[in-house]
Amino acid sequence: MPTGSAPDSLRIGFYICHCGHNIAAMVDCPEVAKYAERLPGVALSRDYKYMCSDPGQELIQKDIQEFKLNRIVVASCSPLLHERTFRAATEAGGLNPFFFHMVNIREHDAWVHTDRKEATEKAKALARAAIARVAHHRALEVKRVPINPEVLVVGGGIAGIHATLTLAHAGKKVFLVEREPSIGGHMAKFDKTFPTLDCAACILTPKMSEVGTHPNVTLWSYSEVIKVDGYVGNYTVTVKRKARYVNEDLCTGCQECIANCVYKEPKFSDEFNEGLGRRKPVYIPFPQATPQVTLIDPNVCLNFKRGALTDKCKKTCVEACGEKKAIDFTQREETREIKVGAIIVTTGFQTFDARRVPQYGYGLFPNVYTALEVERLINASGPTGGEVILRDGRPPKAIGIIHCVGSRDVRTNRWCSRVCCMYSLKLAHLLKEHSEAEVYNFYIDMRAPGKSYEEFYSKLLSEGVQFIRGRVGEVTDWAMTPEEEGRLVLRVEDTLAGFVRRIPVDMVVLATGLEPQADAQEIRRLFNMSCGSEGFFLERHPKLAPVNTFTDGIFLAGACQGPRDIPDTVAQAGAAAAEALALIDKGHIEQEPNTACILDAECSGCKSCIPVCPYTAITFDEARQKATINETLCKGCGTCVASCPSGSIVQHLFEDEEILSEIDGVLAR
Amino acid sequence: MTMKFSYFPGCSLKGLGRAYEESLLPVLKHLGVDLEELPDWNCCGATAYMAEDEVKACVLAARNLALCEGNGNHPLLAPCAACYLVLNKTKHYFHDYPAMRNTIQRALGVAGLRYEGDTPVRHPLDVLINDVGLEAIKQKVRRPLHGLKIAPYYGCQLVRPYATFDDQYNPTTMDRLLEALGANIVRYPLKTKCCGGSLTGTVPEAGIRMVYILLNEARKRGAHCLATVCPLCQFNLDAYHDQVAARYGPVPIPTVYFTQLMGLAFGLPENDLGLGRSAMTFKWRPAAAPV
Amino acid sequence: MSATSKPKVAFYWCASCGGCEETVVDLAEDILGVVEKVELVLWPVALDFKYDAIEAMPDQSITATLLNGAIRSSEQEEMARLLRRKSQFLLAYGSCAMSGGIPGLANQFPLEQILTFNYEAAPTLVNEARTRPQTSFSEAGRETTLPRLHNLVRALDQVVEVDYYIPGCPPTPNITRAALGALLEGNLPPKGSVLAPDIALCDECPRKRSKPAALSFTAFKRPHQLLIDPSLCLLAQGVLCMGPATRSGCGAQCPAGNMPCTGCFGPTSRVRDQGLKILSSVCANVEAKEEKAIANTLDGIPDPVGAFYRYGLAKSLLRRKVNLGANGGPQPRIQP
Amino acid sequence: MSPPPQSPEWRPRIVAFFCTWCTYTAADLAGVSRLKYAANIRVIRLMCSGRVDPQFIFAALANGADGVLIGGCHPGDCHYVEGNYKMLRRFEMVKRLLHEMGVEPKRVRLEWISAAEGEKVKHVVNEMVEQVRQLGPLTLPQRFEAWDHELAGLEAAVADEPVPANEPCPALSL
Repeated sequence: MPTGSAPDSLRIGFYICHCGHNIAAMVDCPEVAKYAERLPGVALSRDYKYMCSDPGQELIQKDIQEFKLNRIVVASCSPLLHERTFRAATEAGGLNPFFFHMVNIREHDAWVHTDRKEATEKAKALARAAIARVAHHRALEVKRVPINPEVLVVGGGIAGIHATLTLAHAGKKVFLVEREPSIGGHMAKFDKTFPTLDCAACILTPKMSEVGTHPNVTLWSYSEVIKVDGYVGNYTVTVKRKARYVNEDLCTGCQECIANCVYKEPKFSDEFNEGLGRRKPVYIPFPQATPQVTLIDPNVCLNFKRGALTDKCKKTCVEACGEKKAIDFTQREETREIKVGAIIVTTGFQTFDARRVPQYGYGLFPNVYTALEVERLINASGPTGGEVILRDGRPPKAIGIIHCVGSRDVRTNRWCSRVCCMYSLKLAHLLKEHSEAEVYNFYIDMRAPGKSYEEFYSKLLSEGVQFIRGRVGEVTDWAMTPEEEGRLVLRVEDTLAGFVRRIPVDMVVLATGLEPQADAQEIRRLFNMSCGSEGFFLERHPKLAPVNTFTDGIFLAGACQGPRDIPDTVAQAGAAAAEALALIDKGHIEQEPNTACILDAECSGCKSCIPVCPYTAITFDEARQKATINETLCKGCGTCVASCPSGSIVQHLFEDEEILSEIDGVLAR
Repeated sequence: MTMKFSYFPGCSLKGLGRAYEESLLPVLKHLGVDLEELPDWNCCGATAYMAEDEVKACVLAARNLALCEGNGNHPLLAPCAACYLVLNKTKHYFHDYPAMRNTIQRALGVAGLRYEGDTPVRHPLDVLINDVGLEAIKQKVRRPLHGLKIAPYYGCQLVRPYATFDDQYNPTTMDRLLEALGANIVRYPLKTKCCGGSLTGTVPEAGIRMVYILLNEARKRGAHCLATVCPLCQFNLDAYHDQVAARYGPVPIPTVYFTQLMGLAFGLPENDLGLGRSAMTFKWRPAAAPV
Repeated sequence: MSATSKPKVAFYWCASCGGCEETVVDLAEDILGVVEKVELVLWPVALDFKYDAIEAMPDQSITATLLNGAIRSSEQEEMARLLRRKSQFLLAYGSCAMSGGIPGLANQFPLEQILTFNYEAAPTLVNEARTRPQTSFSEAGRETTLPRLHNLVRALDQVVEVDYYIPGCPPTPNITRAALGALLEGNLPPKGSVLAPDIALCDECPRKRSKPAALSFTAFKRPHQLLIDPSLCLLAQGVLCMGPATRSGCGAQCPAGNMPCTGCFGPTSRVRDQGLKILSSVCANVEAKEEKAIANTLDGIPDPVGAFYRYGLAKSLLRRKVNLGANGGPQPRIQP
Repeated sequence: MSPPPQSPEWRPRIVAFFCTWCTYTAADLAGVSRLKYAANIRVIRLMCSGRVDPQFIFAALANGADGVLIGGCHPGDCHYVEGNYKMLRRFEMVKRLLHEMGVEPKRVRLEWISAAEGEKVKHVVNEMVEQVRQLGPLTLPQRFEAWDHELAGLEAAVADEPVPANEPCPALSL
């Protein structure tokens, strides 16, 4: 049964907020206040500049005392923003916090309408509805549920690594799940990082090793989350651990198996080197890989011809492994279930597929590269040992870097990928350092808004890198002069010089943008998150809750939420870890008391509600022949309430009478 | 499936581009595509009209669209790339700009016509790839074009600004179609470059240079001919060989309509394909005997 | 105890089938006890009383009037108003008085259509002159009038204030007995109450335990379309049973008799619109997820108004087919 | 006197039930993005579209709404797993019932609008307002009143000359 009941004499306090000009510019606040004053039950009606300010909140508290108010209605912004604020003010005034209701006249009114008269009428209608509704409100109690203190981090790029370590250092048990065989993500592939030019491996490797060895961290690489059940504080997560055919506990990382593989030479396309290098069927993705455990690719390993185990191979790797017995061809994919209180999603990004811009000839001309390929090309441990040479072995005499490939373009992705200007500058610098070539940057706008970024740009200007402002029209092998023969020609309108230029080069680098992972939608569903229109995960609030999602206990960090560079990613990962800490260190969560409850005497036991509950929170008590709701399992959707044929279930905060009076309220003239 | 279209020839296919119509009609008929020439059609509104007064040009185009809707409302087939563009543009303007819509309706109203804005405007290349399908086309090939190297040339208007059925920068529908006929396609980076258009008449130095660049690049890449979808392109690339030769030296490479190549591959009577109309005659013939 | 000191009780019928009158007889010998305790001042179906006599009675002099039937004509309306004035308690007796009942289903049609059918178009009819009842007739200086039909069928409380409701089509003897008992003993709940348990029918249904906990619907069938299992919950057999949305108190006679509940006891006090509540419950539990498949399943309920509003159309949220005009004809443009 | 139906001054009134997770948030986003849409809509926030009791829809219409819009998460995206499907199934029958009851089913609309689709809120609201404007006013409260005009005459007649309650009424309890 709902606790408490409406007092006999209603004394409603109504407040309308100007929100500076945000509301007042489109809604006549004093007029709404005057109108509300005459509505039944209203004892006091005020308009005020900023209700969410301290004086605004104090005003509510003072009025409750002075005017013996017993219900509060505030018309201001979205309840998703400030409902808690005003509930707290109501409580501070000595009332139950749920004797409060909020009216959204900013996001749903002032900001979206253009006619002041209409917007004011709408504000009146919404106020009338809230005043009618709040009369039915009851005193409710916030429920406390204990929290599981362990945390899951999904994705082992720099964001996931940093969040994991922050939590582990704070003494929390962390599960880190990574889909690839090693953690490290994109950052592990970079040669240097802008603008400081420190070596990516040098700063990342220690962090990776620490993840691998930290007693508080359980690292599951080559694994994927496949199911998430439960709710904030109490998630049950199912993880699929793919078969790597090497026992992680037994492998010491000696790599003897690789040396002794029946394939003497690496033959197969190497994922880590963007296909520019070669690896064997048994391999370790890169020298600093964490965990330091090899794996076997069953698609190419002789022992797995056509996907099934055969006796075709001499199994020299098993021989080389010897007593360690780490190689296990019978290993199967397995699923594990873990229980955590919070989840941090750091699933990262993918680079734009340059084939989608056919005029730049990626995939058609061998000497058109993506930026990530060039990262590997100039890396000392990359496929060419850091030598900048074309696919045919020639050193390039001129290199063109095209910015904004798959960014800021209505035909592909509209957004700015934020990192391309800076990494293009970095690559320009490194390419000059690693070769004799002339380097051109073709940019639309140079965006360098980070710490020391503009300075880096100035430095590059003085290094003799050529900058041409203009979006390249095409990369073509159509030669018009003997000098152009056999080379790639970039046709571009030089918008500073004001004419179209043809610039022949030997190597083209496409600064491909960042976009959501291909399976971002599936991940989104898995964790019950939302995506923005561009497909990146949506934060709860862009400014006030940038690492929270709309699902409590699920946090975001890194480029899965939008393009960002390493410093921002690390900062955000720290923030997400701190949010998770704040959540779990409290020990319990306070649940919005919007759960459903069955009116026991009135329930006929018709069982209609049982199948509509998605959380099996409703069970049937055979002895008493009544349905009962397990309040801790109920999430408060109210579907059973709408479905109860005899009206014998009520949802706190959303009772039928509350909603019906709101309907009456918005429509009354 | 019956495929029925209202056929909008436009001025070109009845004049300079007659060979296009002469090859298009038998080829489509052979593939079971039913055409009915739009009765009482008028100028599409292209070229000078569009540059002088967009509104009047659109009204001209809209009359054709309205006639099409009134005549069974079959999709309108516009083989000339210029017609195709102007008719599509009018349709876009009609939907996007209320003022234009009102003007068009008012003007049509005077003539007792009305345009609803829903007739699809299609190009034969689109119909062949997406409605007829490459498989059906392959089955009709009797004299495969083995050994013929073609530079596919789309021109500017077919895919720009409206990339209706192919990529704006790298269209491939004609490439795939010609490959289905057994021909070899040379990679031709100039496939959407300007043919010189009206410049050949107004600023010959510029126009002829463009024609030369297109012909020369095709020849350099080993093509035996250029294949085109547009009567103006065909005319420019075919008619100025003398002037090209005078300025840059001879580039003897013929330009044919893709429909002529289809007719040859299908084994349709050669005399019906308008092959004799061009200045630079296309002499290559498939090895297989005529049917 | 003199006759005059006994409480005066009236029975009256309006637009009803007469079934409610029968229930008085169904009380069997108990009726004698009732008759002994009260003075019957009006019961047209059994005894002869005159309108004038009632009109002459002082206001509120009848202790209780049990009125059955919906209000469809001017005469019924007049009697309802008169009896309201003369009675201390006015009780809506049976589904028709409570919520319009079966006659309320006429609210789907314009009055003219109903008259045309009944007097001209019904296939069983011989009426070549297309004669219709005249509401007034004058001959030799005398005028005879007949009641005028209203455009809407109304529940009693849509015409006059009602003190209590006794549900059922018809009310069962035990319900009637309990109501009369409460009335005579003065042991009455708050005004406006329905004198039946405020819990749905499943509570007393003999099939209740046979209903599976997780039931979803793949098809709906009407009773004639299957052989009904006499022990299994009807909903579990795909038969639309209104039991979960209907007040109990009847002893679940229909389910016990192998037929689904059709909802005559009306909704519980917590529900405004019985039909919409069963709709909400049953449809939410349809198994299909695709619009087309959902539509196919719902095709098994071909007459939603008849199914959901069998007895309650007049008191439903929309009351009647809303695009019929106030005068029963097609809806004229209403100026807001 | 209100302006006549379908005159430009007539403003349809639309009651909307938005789920808090997707559509309500999308409407907030539309606000933050300063998108402009018709002011005819009054949003009532619920936790889930599955909470929409068909009684709410009918009550809104009976109280004077010209249309009802329900917004939920896209199929598969419901914060409560499948609440939106529950609503979808009810909605199909609600439309049928409305049709039978003489209300154009186009007056009610169910839309899936995710938290990111502020633009869709604008588009759907504007489109729905236009659609309802085409249908004209529903005005059920006025219709109810008009129907009950036929009771006015008798009410007055019967209320004439009340007979005074001069005789005491016997006690109810015997």
